[in-house]
Amino acid sequence: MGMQIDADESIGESEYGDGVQLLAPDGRRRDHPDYPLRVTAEQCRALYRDMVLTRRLDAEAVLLQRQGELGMWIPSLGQEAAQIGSARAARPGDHVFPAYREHGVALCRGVEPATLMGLFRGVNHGGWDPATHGFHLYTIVIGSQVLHATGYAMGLRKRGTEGAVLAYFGDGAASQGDVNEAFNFAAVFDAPVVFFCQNNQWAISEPNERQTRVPIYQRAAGYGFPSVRVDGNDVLACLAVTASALERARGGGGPTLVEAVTYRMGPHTTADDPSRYRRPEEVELWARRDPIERLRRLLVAEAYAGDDFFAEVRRDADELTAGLRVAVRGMPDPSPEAIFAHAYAEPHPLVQEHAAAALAAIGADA
Amino acid sequence: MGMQIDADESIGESEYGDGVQLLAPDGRRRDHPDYPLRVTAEQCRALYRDMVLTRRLDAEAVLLQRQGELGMWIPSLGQEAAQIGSARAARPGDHVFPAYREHGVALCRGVEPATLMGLFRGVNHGGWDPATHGFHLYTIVIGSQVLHATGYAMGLRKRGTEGAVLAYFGDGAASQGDVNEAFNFAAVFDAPVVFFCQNNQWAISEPNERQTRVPIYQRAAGYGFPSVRVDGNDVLACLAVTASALERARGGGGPTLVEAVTYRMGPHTTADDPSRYRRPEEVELWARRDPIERLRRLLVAEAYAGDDFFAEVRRDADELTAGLRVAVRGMPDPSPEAIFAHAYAEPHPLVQEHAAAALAAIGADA
Amino acid sequence: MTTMTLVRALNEGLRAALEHPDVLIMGEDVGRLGGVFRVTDGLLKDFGDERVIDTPLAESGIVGTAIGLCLSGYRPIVEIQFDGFIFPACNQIITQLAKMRARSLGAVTLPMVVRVPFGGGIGAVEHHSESPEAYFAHTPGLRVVACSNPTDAYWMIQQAVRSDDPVIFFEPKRRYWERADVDTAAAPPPLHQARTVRRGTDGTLVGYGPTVRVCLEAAEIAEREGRALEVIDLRSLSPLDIETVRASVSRTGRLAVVHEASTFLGLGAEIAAAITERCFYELEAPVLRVGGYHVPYPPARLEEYFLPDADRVLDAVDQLLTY
Amino acid sequence: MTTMTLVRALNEGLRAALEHPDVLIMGEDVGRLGGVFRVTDGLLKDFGDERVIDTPLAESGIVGTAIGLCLSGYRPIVEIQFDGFIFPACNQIITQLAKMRARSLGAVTLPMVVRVPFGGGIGAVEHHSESPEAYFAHTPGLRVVACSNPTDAYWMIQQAVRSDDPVIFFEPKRRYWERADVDTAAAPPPLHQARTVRRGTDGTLVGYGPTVRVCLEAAEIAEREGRALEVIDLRSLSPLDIETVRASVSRTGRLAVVHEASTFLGLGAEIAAAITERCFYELEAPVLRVGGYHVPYPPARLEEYFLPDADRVLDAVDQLLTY
Ligand SMILES: Cc1ncc(C[n+]2csc(CCOP(=O)(O)OP(=O)(O)O)c2C)c(N)n1
Ligand SMILES: Cc1ncc(C[n+]2csc(CCOP(=O)(O)OP(=O)(O)O)c2C)c(N)n1
Ligand SMILES: [Mg+2]
Ligand SMILES: [Mg+2]
Repeated sequence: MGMQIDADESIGESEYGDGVQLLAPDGRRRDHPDYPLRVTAEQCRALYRDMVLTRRLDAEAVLLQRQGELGMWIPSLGQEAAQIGSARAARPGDHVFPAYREHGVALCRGVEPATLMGLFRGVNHGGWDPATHGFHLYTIVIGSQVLHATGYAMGLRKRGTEGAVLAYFGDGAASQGDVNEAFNFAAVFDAPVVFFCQNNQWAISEPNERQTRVPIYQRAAGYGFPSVRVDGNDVLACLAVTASALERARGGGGPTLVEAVTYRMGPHTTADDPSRYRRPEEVELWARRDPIERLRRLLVAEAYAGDDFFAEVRRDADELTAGLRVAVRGMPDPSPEAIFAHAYAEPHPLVQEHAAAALAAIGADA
Repeated sequence: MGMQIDADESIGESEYGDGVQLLAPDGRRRDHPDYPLRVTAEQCRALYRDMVLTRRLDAEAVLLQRQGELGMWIPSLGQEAAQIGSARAARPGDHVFPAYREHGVALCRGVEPATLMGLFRGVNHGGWDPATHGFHLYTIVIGSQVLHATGYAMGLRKRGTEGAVLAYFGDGAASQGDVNEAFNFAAVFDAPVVFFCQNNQWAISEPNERQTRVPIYQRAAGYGFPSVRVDGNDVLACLAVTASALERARGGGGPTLVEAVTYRMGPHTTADDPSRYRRPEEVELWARRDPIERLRRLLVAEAYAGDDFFAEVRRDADELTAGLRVAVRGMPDPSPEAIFAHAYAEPHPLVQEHAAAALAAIGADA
Repeated sequence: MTTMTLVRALNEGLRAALEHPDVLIMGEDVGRLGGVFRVTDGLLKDFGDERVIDTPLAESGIVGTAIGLCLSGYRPIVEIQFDGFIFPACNQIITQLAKMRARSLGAVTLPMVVRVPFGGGIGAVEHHSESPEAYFAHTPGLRVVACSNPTDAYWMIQQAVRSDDPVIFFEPKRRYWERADVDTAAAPPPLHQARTVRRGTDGTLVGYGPTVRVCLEAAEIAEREGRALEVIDLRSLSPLDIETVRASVSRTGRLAVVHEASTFLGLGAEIAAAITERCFYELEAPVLRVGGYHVPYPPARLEEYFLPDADRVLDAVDQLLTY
Repeated sequence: MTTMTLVRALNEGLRAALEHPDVLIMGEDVGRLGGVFRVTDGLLKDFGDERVIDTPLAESGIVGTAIGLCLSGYRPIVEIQFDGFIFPACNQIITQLAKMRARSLGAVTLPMVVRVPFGGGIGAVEHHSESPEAYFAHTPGLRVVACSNPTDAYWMIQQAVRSDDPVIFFEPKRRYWERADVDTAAAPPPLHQARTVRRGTDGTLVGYGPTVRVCLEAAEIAEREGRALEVIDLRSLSPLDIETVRASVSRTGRLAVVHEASTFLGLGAEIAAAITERCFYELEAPVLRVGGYHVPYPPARLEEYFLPDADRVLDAVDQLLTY
């Protein structure tokens, strides 16, 4: 057991088959016939900034968790390119369905970092309005959201609404019946949905080979739609591939499966101890494939950005995390009424009875 | 909507892609490089006999249902080649998991026809011992048995037992999460199981294109194991392809998916009215592709069998159906104790209490 | 006033619901076939295949995509072909459909109806005679109702579709072919209100779906024996209209609850507990439960011994009167 | 006598069960990681990967293949990682695992154990604090048990593995780290027998799993107020050892049932109904239920208000005593 580790730093044909790469690990641009991406310096800087902010947000959350401000955190460390590249391919009118690790995507969809942390602090189960952000709530039951995404896409198509859906899930999730049913519904109903699988090599302690015998992207052909594997630590490739798939969906071309090969650099959650199941060398190897560093090299090599820019991003990140810290610490506990407030849209006598009894008892205690 | 109908009688490349065919509709043998089947005259006669018995059993059951002797029947008409060919490929030590239409398979596994009818008569939910016959009970919840088959195969491998598993399901079932999870488990654990999909074109009223966008056999590649499409009205092809897949499984080669393209000539069940959803021309076309007639042509053309043989088979079938009629009519209603007898292996006080109350009340009434 | 079967009443109710452009019908064989019970007969023809959708054979997929359709603004009515086939959809119903509104602090509304033909008595094979209502009634976030007659069927399905909460809608399949005059003009009672279908003073029988008729039959026989039984059709299983039951029991002092599901943790248990809390001093006897035994539903030839019938109800009444 | 946590006791119990060569352990992260709660820690190392199996992430697949493994002669112990993730397996559990023996007229035996850490109180995110026991207790064909302490955990898991019926085995996750002396030599009581864990005369408290301790805390406080409460640990939810409860209530005349699941159709409803039937004249007050409210489990910062605690139990006791 244990995944095969390539001594080579690059994510190349050898390990990832046909993984699309537009940015080599050394920061040089590469061409791909199917994905002729033209990006400006400004776009590259924006992507860099998003990735750095995501990483800093994540690191800050880990700290907040250690300090007891969050009950738990699910680190996105290492997956910034997959998340930012794909998320920036989506338009505001598109609708995005995350799993629970997509903090970079949340940032891109305009969810306030502190709001995002509400559910990890335990003050709610998800505090943003999905409609406002075109960003659904985090879904913890593995795979369930992939069907919701497909249904949403069916709805878009039914109304003739411009727009597509982007659905995130993991390598482990690909084993769930729901995800495979979603593939099939999407194919049969030609739903404008892009299935974005972040294959971060691990489902808690289980490596890829416990989930699947062949690369996950190959699943799509059996349902009758195209798929592509992409270097998930290459933000440009993730952007280009996702943009193309979303475009195809919007144009009536139906679903696409994208498998972004990346790596979960941290523990599964702050409660996890990966030393029990994976070797440090594997993590070190992937550390050398860092997605942010790769883009930084491009920015420097192409002179897309200078020290000023990097300093500014650092300042922005400092600001974000400082604000976040204050906001999270200041986040009040919800009042007990919240237990009962949102279970039903319309009055429910038993809930009213329970609420009255509970609130009276709490009031009596206080 | 509605399936594409080929004007041609043959099931050829045009409609079935790479469907393996070893017996042309006109009864002539065809070669296939991957399936060099050698069959004796005797074997061909035996297959013919099985198919005729299956058809007659089925027809008799339809009659018995009309007469009120059975509550319902699920006709196998038209699927005899797919069932007999595949079932005769299995050895006694193999284990077979049917759905609910596999009456020909049941026959091959030695289940008494009358016993098979118990569940349709409503005297039990399945009256044979799966272990004795290497033939599991019929499973009505679509797709569920495919996971059982996979687990059974995992067990065989674990013990190092010689043998393989043959799992039946339909084109509709291929849409269920359970079936796709089974594909994946089988691949990951290299389970010696052959997934045999009888694609009879319909899932009650829904045609193939409501279930899948591409041929079902293509599903397997995405899970990492081979698959093959076979002319499901060609008993020799079904035999050869299934035998080869079972052999592969027994030899440690893991799972195979076989898609047998056939046709449900009758209604979904005796309660169904197919005129609401499919055209008679479609049924007529498939009537001309009759699997039994095809084998009869071979037997005659090759002089594998003469009138005596056909008369004997008729007699055997008459005998079988006559015996069946008597046996089914004579099948007593179970006693009310049976309601309680088998729910638990070990004593359960509430069930005992319920049984005592119920049986006392029934006794008081009687 | 039109005489129609329960199937036809549902069909007319669905037809009325479909006048709202966001309402969809989804399920296996609901389109071309019109459903195995013909509840959706003709709807594909009249509303088109963007509104009435034959789906792949996958219950989790149906409910899961229907949730997505809710999120994109639709009001799907999902058909589960038979009671026994709702279980593949349990995860989507229990962890998603029931909880998403609370999860979103009320931002998300899932106005879905899940139609389920339920109960035994039609001589069917395994899995076609189940009574899974308690699973869903026990699940916070869902509403659960069961109709028992054509008039309620006609109105309740429309009310369920109008609800902004998810509703699991149970249809008494062995009553599908019963006829009644349906007044499509008269205003219906609220969806979650029970109905007293027969007045009586000596005891109360509570049923829902298929067992309302069983209770009525028992009450008729009892009348001949000089006992006046009150019969209540619960109609709503979650929330329960416990007040209607309480008011009755406070007059009659005796209560039996009749359903086909196992009595162990069935609706009868809840009603017994809730009524005993409310009518402790008014009860002349403990609340009794008449229902399914704690074994899997038996084969068709035994179902007459399994299903609660008037005899068993009257036995319970006798017992109630011994106290 | 060894002092161990509940997790360790389960681990030791599983280890003992694995001595039988047909016993397998299956689930997500049960192997290399030893389970997210470390219940299966070290078992992969000691019994090998043919016996302790890390499966793909698919609960229906896990239970479904485990059924097949039963059919081929094994006795699998399946781990569901958290209570909220059992629902994808509902179809396999309810329509297959629970019914296959009856379907086969007893020819097929499915000796499977499904382990489920359950309940709240650990400050977790959504779906990690559920109490789904009533769904399974309502399902004929299953046995359902819940352990509350290390000694029971050690023995009950072994008894469950030895049962030829499928057993859903609930583990009180917020008690996982509680320690006790476990006597691995003393013979345990039968699996389906309740245990009176504290004697009293003024009323009876019934709990199971995590709420046994809550009941004990309440009883201790009550004692200081001069009230002697009896506390019963149900241990088995299906079948229920109703006789032990009845015997207690016939002495105390008062009963409250405490669990975390919604009281609506929860175990408390069944016990209230069953006890009222049996102790109608002995009850001084109606059976009261203290449990979860009929809303989805709240976020962690609110769970203290949701979970039944000693205060709420004592409020119920006060109420019982006003009758
Ligand atoms: C249905 C279900 N089963 C189990 C879990 C517990 N669980 C949470 S995350 C996880 C692994 C998921 O792996 P993957 O899909 O690869 O996503 P990743 O965490 O790597 O981002 C598991 C088993 C769950 N949340 N839902
Ligand atoms: C889970 C489940 N959902 C729905 C049904 C109702 N049903 C019975 S057979 C059937 C169609 C099955 O089609 P297919 O798998 O192609 O098999 P076929 O009947 O054609 O042999 C359906 C929907 C069922 N038995 N189980
Ligand atoms: Mg992963
Ligand atoms: Mg079919």
